[in-house]
Amino acid sequence: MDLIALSTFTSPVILFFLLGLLAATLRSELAIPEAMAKGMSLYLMAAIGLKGGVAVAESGIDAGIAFALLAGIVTSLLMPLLAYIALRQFARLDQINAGAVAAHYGSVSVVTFVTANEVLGVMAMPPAGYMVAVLAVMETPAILTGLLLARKGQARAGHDRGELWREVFLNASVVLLLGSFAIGAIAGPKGFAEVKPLFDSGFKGVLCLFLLDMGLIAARRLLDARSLTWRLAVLAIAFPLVNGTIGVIIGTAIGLDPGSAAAFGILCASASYIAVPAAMRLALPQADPGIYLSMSLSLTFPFNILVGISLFAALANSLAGS
Amino acid sequence: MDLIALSTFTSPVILFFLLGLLAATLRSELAIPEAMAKGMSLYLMAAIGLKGGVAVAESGIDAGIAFALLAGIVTSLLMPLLAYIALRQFARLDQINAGAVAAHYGSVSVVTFVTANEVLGVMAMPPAGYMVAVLAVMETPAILTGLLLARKGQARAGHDRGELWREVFLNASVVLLLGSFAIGAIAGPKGFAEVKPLFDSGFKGVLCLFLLDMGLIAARRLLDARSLTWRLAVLAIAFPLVNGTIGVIIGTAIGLDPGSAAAFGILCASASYIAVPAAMRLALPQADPGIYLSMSLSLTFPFNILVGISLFAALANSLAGS
Amino acid sequence: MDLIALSTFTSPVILFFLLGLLAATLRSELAIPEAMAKGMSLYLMAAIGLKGGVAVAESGIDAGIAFALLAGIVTSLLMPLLAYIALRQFARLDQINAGAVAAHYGSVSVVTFVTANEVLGVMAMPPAGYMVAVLAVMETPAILTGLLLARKGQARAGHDRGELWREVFLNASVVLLLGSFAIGAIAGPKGFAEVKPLFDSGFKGVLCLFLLDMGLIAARRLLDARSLTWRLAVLAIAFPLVNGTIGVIIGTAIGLDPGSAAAFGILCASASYIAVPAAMRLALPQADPGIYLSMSLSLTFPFNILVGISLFAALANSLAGS
Amino acid sequence: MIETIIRKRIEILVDSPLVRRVTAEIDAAGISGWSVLPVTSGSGRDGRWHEERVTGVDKSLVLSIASPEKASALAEALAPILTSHGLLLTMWDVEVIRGERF
Amino acid sequence: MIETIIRKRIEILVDSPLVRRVTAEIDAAGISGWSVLPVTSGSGRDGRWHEERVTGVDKSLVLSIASPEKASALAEALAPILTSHGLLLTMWDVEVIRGERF
Amino acid sequence: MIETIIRKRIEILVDSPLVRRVTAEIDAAGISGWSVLPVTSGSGRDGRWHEERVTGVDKSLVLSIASPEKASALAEALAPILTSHGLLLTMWDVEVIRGERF
Ligand SMILES: Nc1ncnc2c1ncn2[C@@H]1O[C@H](COP(=O)(O)O)[C@@H](O)[C@H]1O
Ligand SMILES: Nc1ncnc2c1ncn2[C@@H]1O[C@H](COP(=O)(O)O)[C@@H](O)[C@H]1O
Ligand SMILES: Nc1ncnc2c1ncn2[C@@H]1O[C@H](COP(=O)(O)O)[C@@H](O)[C@H]1O
Ligand code: NA
Ligand code: NA
Ligand code: NA
Repeated sequence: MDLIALSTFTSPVILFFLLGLLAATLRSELAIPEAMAKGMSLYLMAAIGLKGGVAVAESGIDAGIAFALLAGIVTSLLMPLLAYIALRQFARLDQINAGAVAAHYGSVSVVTFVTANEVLGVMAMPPAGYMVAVLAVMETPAILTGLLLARKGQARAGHDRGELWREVFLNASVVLLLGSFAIGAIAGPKGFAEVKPLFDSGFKGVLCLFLLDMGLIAARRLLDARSLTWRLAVLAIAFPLVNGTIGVIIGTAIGLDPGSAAAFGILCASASYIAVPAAMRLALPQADPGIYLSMSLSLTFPFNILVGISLFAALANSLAGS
Repeated sequence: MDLIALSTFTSPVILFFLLGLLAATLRSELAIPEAMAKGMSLYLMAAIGLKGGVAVAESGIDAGIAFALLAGIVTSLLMPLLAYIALRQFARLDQINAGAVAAHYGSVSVVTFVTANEVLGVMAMPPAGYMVAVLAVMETPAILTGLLLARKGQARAGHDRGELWREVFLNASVVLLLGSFAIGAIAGPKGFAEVKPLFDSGFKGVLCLFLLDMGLIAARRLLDARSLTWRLAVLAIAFPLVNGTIGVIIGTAIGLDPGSAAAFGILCASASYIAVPAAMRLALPQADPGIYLSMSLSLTFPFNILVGISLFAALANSLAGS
Repeated sequence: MDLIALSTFTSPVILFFLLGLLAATLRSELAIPEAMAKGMSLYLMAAIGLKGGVAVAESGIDAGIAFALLAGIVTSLLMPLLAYIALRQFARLDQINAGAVAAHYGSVSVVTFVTANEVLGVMAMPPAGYMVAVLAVMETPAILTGLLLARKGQARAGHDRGELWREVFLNASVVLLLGSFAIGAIAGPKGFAEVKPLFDSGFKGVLCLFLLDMGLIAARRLLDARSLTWRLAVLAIAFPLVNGTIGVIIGTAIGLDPGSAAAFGILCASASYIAVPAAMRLALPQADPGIYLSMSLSLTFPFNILVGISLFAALANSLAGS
Repeated sequence: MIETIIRKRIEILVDSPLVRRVTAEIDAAGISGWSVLPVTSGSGRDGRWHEERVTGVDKSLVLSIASPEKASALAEALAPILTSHGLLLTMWDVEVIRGERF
Repeated sequence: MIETIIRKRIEILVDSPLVRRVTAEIDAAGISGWSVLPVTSGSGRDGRWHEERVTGVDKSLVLSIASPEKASALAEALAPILTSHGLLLTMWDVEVIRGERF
Repeated sequence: MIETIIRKRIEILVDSPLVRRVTAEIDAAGISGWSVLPVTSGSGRDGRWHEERVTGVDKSLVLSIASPEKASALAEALAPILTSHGLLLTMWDVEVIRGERF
């Protein structure tokens, strides 16, 4: 564990994230052009999708995949309930904001998964390729639960349905992740070889620059955060700990290998800050982005990158060991 | 042929293009930031230019080059005539729009050529390096023919001449293609070695992402296309078939190797959707982009990528065989 | 020297710069999207910083570093004085503009250093890794001197102090250079290995495209330059010659190896066109960007890239030889 | 002297994910067209944001030229989501040259 | 109370390849300057477009502050290409502070 | 008929490095918010520039909606740096819907 944590903190990937946090805290003007940041996130999703697909093409499909996908959808649907109760009771958040935040914690963070993938690889416990598909299917179900919670007992403003469903089920990241996953599975190792230099060799370097940007954005949000109470801050750390632990246990229970179980834990522990916020602006515009983004992006995301990943990896190992 | 087609459809490059078409058809929000798309197209042109130049530096210059360049310029000048007649007679298009569309089909599509280059390489029939120069010289002559056809018998609004000539002869892609072709020829294999990791190894991966974007744009245009009639749609498929066949025959006739003859066919079959539209906005603003872009970008481009390339490769082979 | 110069002019890096100059002079529309240019400059700074840090992690720290850093700060502080006098006496520039221009020549150009690094590497005299840190510390001191010169004897408008200091000491390039330098030093060769494909292999290729853009911007500025007199043009060439020679001598005097001494000369010869202009807009808005940018970007920068680097390399060698 | 027509210029500052909603209303109002401009950063009751398209909370500026009647029809149509979705709608009179078509 | 001057604010929505044409006319009209803003998407008679700079059919917004006289001189100068090139020119009165130079 | 309020629309064209200065003044004037739009190129007394964010001399457009009182308060506050820093400040009356909060 110590060794792991250590190696984590000397990895350029993590160090660039810390640099971003530091630079923003010092109020430096350093900024990554938005088009570049967006481009890098598309690249990361395409690359992780391809790799996952290729891995599946190599390993072939087994029952494990079905279990993992099912577990992913169910947890994504149910986890918001847990979060919702805590947000209402402990943080005394109103129904709408509680529902919005809950949706974020039921969903997942692509970059957290990508980073975990790298770290777990270094720790010789790489997750199974199909975990990328699990990542994709976990992104949206939580949005439905969150909306139901936020609107229960209210007449829902139905007129923007179409927009919302498109945003939810065809949102860019889901389409790109599943699409490149399929491409990887079809092209297989031979087909992947031709594009490997870009999508494999360049991967970690791009991740460095992307995490630099994430560090900058996360810290800036926190500095400008107005609506963040200490109770919310506490939950932003408690959620990943609890959800992550539950995730690792479920993962191990359904028979995933330690690496995949750890990855599943990370997925449960992570909170969305791309797909869900966009959906919330459409469906719950009254909810305050100052709350859900500060929590998911400025607190939970750094916590998972810096602590969560190593933590759940260790947990998965010990569970597997026992 | 079957084998080829098959291998084509399992290549990530083509699969990403299909993904783009599909995502846009499903009305997904997936989009590549414009600056990134523009950057990738500059990269692709610089890379293809460099590689062509290096190849020429290795192979040395022979008469073939002169023939190919000449053939390119002449076909680019004359092909619009054929297209113009068909557009007027069969599609009953007015003079101005017919001239504008004709210009597009006389000119070429860089990305179609780049993709063909990759596919032909996989098929062990790589085109000669100097075909990049042919690509560059074929881009603009057609614009002149198209303008003459569109304006014949009319007083031409001469006051934006300067602008137009700059746009036509110094347009970004011509300058970048010829420039990096020259750089490749001067630097040679040794000089190229230092930049190979970016311009060679990364190439196919970037092409994947670029074709993803092209697929998105092509399909979206088609969905929003208002002025596209079935007669125009028919021509958008007929033109590449006819022009491409003519091109392969000419290429073989002037003694190009099968790979280069196939590439020449692709160039004739392809239609511009970058240089020419921009020139038309300047010189023929009354022409409707809804017509020429839907045809060249949304129909001809996908047809060439998915069918044309394999087709003309096979044709060039059989002609060479006979 | 001839050989060097020759190899310089057949290197793609330089050839792309020349292509940019040429294209802009011909008034071609060729342009690199701004977000891409910005992204490439961030990439180049991160990469050069990392490499420097890794080199230091390998070589270890010695007294040489301390000397070099000190020399860098002092020269950056003092060189503006020399420039200021010449600008006032010879070019008859008013106090404010003279101070502004002087600040640019005391500071440094990152891209010039990066290019020099590559060229010196090819010449088997790579600068020491810590020269990146020297680069970083030389960027800002000159701004202070320049401001003092421009404002001496005047009540300074103090109200934008905070902004200015942040701009000066936490400006993006300083933070990114020092940050990635530290990351490289911490991660060391082992950590760097994982990101090497992006930050090392891709480096020269990106530098090509970036210099293409620099060539375009430099030439366009020159063509639109209104306030540039022949006396200023003379100084824009004289400054790098004089400052560079002084730099090489100092570098050799404090015992730097030839490569590092040459690099130090380049740093002294180069003029800022990113950090300093931004700072001037804040602190000396009355100064005319048409003057300081035309000089540093359109004349001094090309001179250093095309002539300066080889020149100071040769000088450093001969001094070391003697 | 070239003749001009008075038209309404409507500018709507809106969350980017909502742009489709707004432009759909513009089309529905029978207005001849619209244009979207990017917004890089801003600050309001919800605090500050900067180049955060990555988090889907950035804004866009939708601009449209229309006749006074169509303009107020559009305003009516957008009224229900104006405050709920934090739209910022401003409009004013402008002279349009050759503006018959608007 | 700080004094202001009334000037015309002209905004011209134009195909990006045509920006040079328009700014040349602005310079010719003796107007002190201009600024160009990006436009990311739009819709009109020719249908919809989105981030298609790649196909050279995107638009830019040219904005210029000028005296009423120079403004209408510019309008006159642009008249011939207004409809032919599908320019969209709007102008209105604005208060400019320290605007003597415009 | 939906009711509208008259507000001032202030647009300030400013060097990007100075945006923070300007928005700080806007906040200080107690105005509810602001938005920043990118500017890609321009031309003025200092000559022409194009996509040169890399040299830190590019411009941004700061836009803010405020009550007439706050608007002129802002103008007063910016007066000292207006000419010195080459700011270009224009403002005009606009109708704002549901604009009580501005
Ligand atoms: N009424 C309008 N308001 C704002 N922008 C418009 C309007 N009509 C057209 N446009 C813009 O002008 C472009 C060309 O319009 P059109 O010439 O009608 O095809 C459209 O794509 C829009 O970006
Ligand atoms: N009359 C004007 N209308 C619009 N923008 C202007 C005008 N004058 C200057 N600008 C903008 O302000 C910048 C600086 O102008 P100047 O301070 O005159 O050098 C120019 O590059 C333009 O982007
Ligand atoms: N008074 C204003 N003027 C200009 N833009 C504003 C104003 N108030 C809010 N905005 C913009 O609208 C966004 C959301 O504002 P709000 O709904 O108050 O959180 C802000 O981030 C700004 O980009
Ligand atoms: Na989760
Ligand atoms: Na063709
Ligand atoms: Na210097």
